Amino acid sequence: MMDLLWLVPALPFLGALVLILFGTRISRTMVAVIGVGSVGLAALITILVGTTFISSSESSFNLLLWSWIDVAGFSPSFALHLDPLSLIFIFVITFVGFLIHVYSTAFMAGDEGFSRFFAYLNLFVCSMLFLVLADNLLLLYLGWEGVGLCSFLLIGFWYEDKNNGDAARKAFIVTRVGDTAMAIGLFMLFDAFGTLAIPEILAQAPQVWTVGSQTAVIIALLLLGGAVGKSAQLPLQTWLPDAMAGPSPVSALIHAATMVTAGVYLIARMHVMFELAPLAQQCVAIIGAVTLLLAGFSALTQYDLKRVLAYSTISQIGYMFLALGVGAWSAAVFHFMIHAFFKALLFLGAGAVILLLHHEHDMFKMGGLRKKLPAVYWTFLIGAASLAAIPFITAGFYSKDNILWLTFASEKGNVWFFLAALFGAFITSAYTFRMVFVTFFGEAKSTVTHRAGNLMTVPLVVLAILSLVGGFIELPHTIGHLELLSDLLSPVLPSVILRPGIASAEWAIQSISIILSLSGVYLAYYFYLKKPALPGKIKSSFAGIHHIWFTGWGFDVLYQTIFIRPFVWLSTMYKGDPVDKCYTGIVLLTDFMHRVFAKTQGGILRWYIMGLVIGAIFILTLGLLL
Amino acid sequence: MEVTFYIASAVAVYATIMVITRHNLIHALLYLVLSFMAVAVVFYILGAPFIAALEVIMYAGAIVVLIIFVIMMLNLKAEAVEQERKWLSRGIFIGPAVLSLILLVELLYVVTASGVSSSGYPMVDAKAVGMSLYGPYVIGVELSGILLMSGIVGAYHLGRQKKKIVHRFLEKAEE
Amino acid sequence: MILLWFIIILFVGGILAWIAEYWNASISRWISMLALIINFCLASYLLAAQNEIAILSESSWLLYYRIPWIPSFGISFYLALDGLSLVMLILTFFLGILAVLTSWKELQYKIGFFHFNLLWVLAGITGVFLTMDLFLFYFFWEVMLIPMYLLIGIWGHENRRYAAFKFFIFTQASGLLMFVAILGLYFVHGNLTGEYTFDYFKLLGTTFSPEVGRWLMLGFLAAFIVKLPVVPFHSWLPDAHAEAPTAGSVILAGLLLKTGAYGLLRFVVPLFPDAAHEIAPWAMLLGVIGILYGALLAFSQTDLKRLVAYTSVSHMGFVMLGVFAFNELAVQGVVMQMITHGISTGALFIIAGFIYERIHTRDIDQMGGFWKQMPFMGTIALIFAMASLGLPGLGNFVAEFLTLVGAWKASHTLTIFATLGLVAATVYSLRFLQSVFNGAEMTHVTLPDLSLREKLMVVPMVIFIVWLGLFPQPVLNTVKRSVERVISAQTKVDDIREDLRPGIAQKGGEDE
Amino acid sequence: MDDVPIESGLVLASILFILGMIGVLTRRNIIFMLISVEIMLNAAGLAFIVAGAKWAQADGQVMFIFILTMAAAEVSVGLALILQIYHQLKTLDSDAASKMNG
Repeated sequence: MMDLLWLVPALPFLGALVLILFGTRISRTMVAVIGVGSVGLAALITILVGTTFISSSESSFNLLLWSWIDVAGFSPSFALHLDPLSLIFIFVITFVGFLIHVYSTAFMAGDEGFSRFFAYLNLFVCSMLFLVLADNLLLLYLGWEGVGLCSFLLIGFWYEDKNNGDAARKAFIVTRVGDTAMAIGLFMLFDAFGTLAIPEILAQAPQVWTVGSQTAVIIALLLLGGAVGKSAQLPLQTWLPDAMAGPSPVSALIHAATMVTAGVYLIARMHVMFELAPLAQQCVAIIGAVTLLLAGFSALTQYDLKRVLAYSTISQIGYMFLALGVGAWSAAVFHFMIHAFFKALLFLGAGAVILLLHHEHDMFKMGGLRKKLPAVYWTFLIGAASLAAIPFITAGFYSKDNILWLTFASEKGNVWFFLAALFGAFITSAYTFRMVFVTFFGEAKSTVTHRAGNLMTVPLVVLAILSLVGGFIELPHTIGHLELLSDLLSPVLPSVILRPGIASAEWAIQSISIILSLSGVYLAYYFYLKKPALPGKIKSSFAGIHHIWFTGWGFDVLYQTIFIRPFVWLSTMYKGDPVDKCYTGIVLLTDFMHRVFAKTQGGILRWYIMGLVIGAIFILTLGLLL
Repeated sequence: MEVTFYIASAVAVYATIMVITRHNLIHALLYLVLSFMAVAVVFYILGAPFIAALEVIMYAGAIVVLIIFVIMMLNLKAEAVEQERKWLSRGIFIGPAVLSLILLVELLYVVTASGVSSSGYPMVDAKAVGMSLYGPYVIGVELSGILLMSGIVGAYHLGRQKKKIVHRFLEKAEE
Repeated sequence: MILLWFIIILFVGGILAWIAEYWNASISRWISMLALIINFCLASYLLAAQNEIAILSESSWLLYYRIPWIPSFGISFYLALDGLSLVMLILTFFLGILAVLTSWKELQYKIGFFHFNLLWVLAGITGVFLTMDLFLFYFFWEVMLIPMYLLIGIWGHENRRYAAFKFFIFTQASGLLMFVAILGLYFVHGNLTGEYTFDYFKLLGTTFSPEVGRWLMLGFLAAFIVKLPVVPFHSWLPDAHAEAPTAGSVILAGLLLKTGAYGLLRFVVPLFPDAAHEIAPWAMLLGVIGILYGALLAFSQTDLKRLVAYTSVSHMGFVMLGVFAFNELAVQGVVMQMITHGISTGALFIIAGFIYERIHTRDIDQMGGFWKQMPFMGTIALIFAMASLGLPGLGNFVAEFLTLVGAWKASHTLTIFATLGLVAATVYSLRFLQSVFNGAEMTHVTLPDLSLREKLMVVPMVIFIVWLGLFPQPVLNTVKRSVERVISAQTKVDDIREDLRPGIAQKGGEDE
Repeated sequence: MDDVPIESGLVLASILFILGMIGVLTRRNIIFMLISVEIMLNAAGLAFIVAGAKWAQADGQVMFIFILTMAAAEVSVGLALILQIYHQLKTLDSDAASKMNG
């Protein structure tokens, strides 16, 4: 049964291949069946393989497909590696991916690039599966770049609009910067270990390096560079808000549920490296903490429904990074999973709203949709509640609470991280419910002609259920104390070490966070339902701060100034190829000399004789002088 | 004898100056004959009577006659003299004069400073010349023969009136 | 004997194609096509049967053919085939077939003479890849040059005369330097051993004083780095590529540049291990400068073919970096780079040719939104743009990654800068892709998508590039022994050095 | 045969040569240039004769004969050229015949 693992990435790949080759010749129904079916089958096989794997006692399972490269000891192969960590990831990828595919058949129904869309989406799923199933870092890198490509293609899916193209290009290039850092990290890892196989590296690393060894820190930081690029963390977060130019299912699948969490996966996967490099791990935590706050503030000021969600995604991944940074590995994975559910749900809901309102993105032009789109409203509300971590009933509460607690309690955590996370939670619930209230409550500002069909509603409902119950697999000590996920992950990821004598404070931390998230909701209620005029006033009196927040803290302008402009300037200046000018100079010199000497061949006989005479004088003078 | 030499020299120099300053070709040629004659005298004084005779026959005779023939063929008229006067402006002398002066001074210096002096030149007669011509210099004689022949052929070839062809060629070249 | 046939078929095919034009132009197309297909099949047969052949001859050389040519000067007609040559031959004939196909409709005049030149260029290239006699090598080096000059000069675009002269002067000047170095080597070896010969294998072990070795190596290097090309000797390339007809560009980028890389591997490093070792840091630096400079300039070009030409400059920087890193990983990477770059850049030039055939301009500013009408071509362009930016799964990634991993061992700083080249490659590749195929439609003419003939050209290239990306091992195995030979020449030097001053050598190995 | 110093003969040759050169340089009329060239050749011959007289050898005179031969050939070809030029260009101006410039 486990040998079927290769089918999991192979099926979507086949789907993509068939769609690319024959997509334009077969009917839309066939396209949908192939596109959705391949991922659905992959999800089914994942469940089969997963149950077999969990019931078996092995801690990991390897499947060698073929040997890729074998040169002078450098021998990465196409090999899949299944362990609990990758199992969770492939489950989320195939399952959420399947739901999003189903949703897409309705969402993209009228689009002329229907088959192209599913081809790209299948290719993405395949790459993402390779990323998480890779046995060695080179194969991981293949998946890593593959998802980058698909992200590029899907952001720029509606290619006729130049803005989409620019957003896609930005996404690709910015993540590529991180990838390059990661590539250098791979060179160093290979140099150090002579292999890129992940299990071997993880096994050997503690023997080769002591904790805090300089090489380890550099490598960890380089890997972090890759993670930061892919997961849209500071300082490479700028591409994600723009990436919302893609269709909504794409945002849901790639830019919320799966690809952007690849960085989390990478760090969790290479956790041994980070444990050996405390400095790098601290960097992970700091980046996470700062990012979650900056992105949260930006989310508070956005008008575009999807941009709010984009900033929210950046912020939530910030939480995951923070968890990784404090050594709460499984908490990060837990939050990844729950986040995949509720954020996909929110994006799909937002997509539904946007589609039904004829591609209207500005949420201040919506309003009052509660009555008109009840199914979307309820599911969206559940997702929002989960994002805002409404206590006890939502999954988001359990996952985020876990991180908050461990940020405070972990050996590597401290109060500052905790405060940042706490304040972030407050902002999160504020901007989440700002979005909900503005979009679904108040007066109706637009007309809705039809409702979402079943193909759209069913995935929403399934995801909504998961957003509610998904959290019950991991309950805190104070409530129930269930650790299914951590137990599952325990062979791969070490459990967090708490500071001594702190366990009793858990309930206090929890209550603070509950209060803060609820007050965030109230804040949104107060500003946007009770006193709708107030936000405008505040906005005008703090226009400067608003502008900074709205533009994502000016990172775009900064990068524009220090990277893009100089590059373009340099490139334009060099367009004519200055080196070539040197050769042209030689040619011009030759030409000039030619002209000068040609003058002497004037055809005037007397000048020739004059030359003769001058020559004679010259020679005689020489003879006389010497 | 010395006096004869200097007189002849003076005549040669004067005649040559007149040659290069005349506007009328025929006048110049007459002076040229004079110059050659004077040089012939010098040759004689220097003990080369055979060469003196050759000088008179070849230079003063054949070559000058040849030039006169050509002048007659060209049928130059009075305006040619006018034009010659125009061409020969004073300014045109300055550059060459300076150059020539420098060269002359250098040559004179070389000649006088070499310290060669002698008196009384023995006669080297035609027989001696003939002996060495057909002795060691026989190759030179042969080559001279070839040169003269090629001169004849060249002159004949160039002198032909093949106006049309050359004209077309020139036209083509001017495109 | 089969080696001789490779060359004879091309030479004779060329002459026949020229003559055939007298009756019918399309016959000459078919003749050249046939000649190349025969060669391709022969080479493929050798590739498939290499193991049996290798066992028979019991060396890393698969086949050789030798007859004396001018014995009094020690010149012989000496051809030999090893894995590296074999792989390059396959690439040569493959791209040759594509070049014939791409000029099927593009060319309107002097078709027979065109095919004559095309086949003779290919014959020259084949000879360069096969010959083991330095005099003969120079002969083929020149055979390559003149037909190429004619290809650019007669069938090129507007500014073809300028480009053709520039190409000719650059390559000829550098080629003459190489010839001087060959003669120098000949006399040094002759003085030393009393045997005056141009035989590569006999010259291999020649020892020089460092001074002489350096100068001779620079002579060889001059020819190869101009051909490669390395910044600052690249300036002929954008002009030649941009002005040449599509077939010419394909051959230039795909094969002619590779002769430079081949020369570095076959001659510079094995013949002058000491001098090469000395110059290695500078050579690698030039490679890195080439990578970044080419990428920078590629970004700003508005002429589609010039853009692709500058990407070649950038990619060939990896070759320079890898060759002088002196380890198996890097050199294997270089060999892969030679093949994959040949295919990917060839494909990009072919696409540029397709576009030119349709809209009669190479100006990127006049393109846009072509995906709508030509999705098939768009997909192909996407694949090759991704190949040129080094996307894993396609051949170029394997090449670049191996090169960089190898180069890392030689120099950390330079490798980091070279890796930055990957970002720059992303920037220009996406610009190319987006400004041509994405955006609003700019032309209002109907653009037919690829015809069957055109598909026949690009589809095999796609298959090759993907195959090389996922299953590069057969190729790597084929060239393994050739690469090891290159490396062993270098490690011998290292060993000697280590014996001489162990302390210093070890220290030198550790830093950077 | 008194003592005419050898220098005097050479000085005369130099002066004649320079005068001929001045003629070539200043005149534009081709015939005058040709005449001037003759003067120069003659001067050179004179120098040979003087030298031959000094050493009482026939070689100087032999050389003069060669020069004479050359002069004759030169004049004949030169005059033929002059005729052609005059027919083509209707002038004897040497500057007018400068079609051959680079």
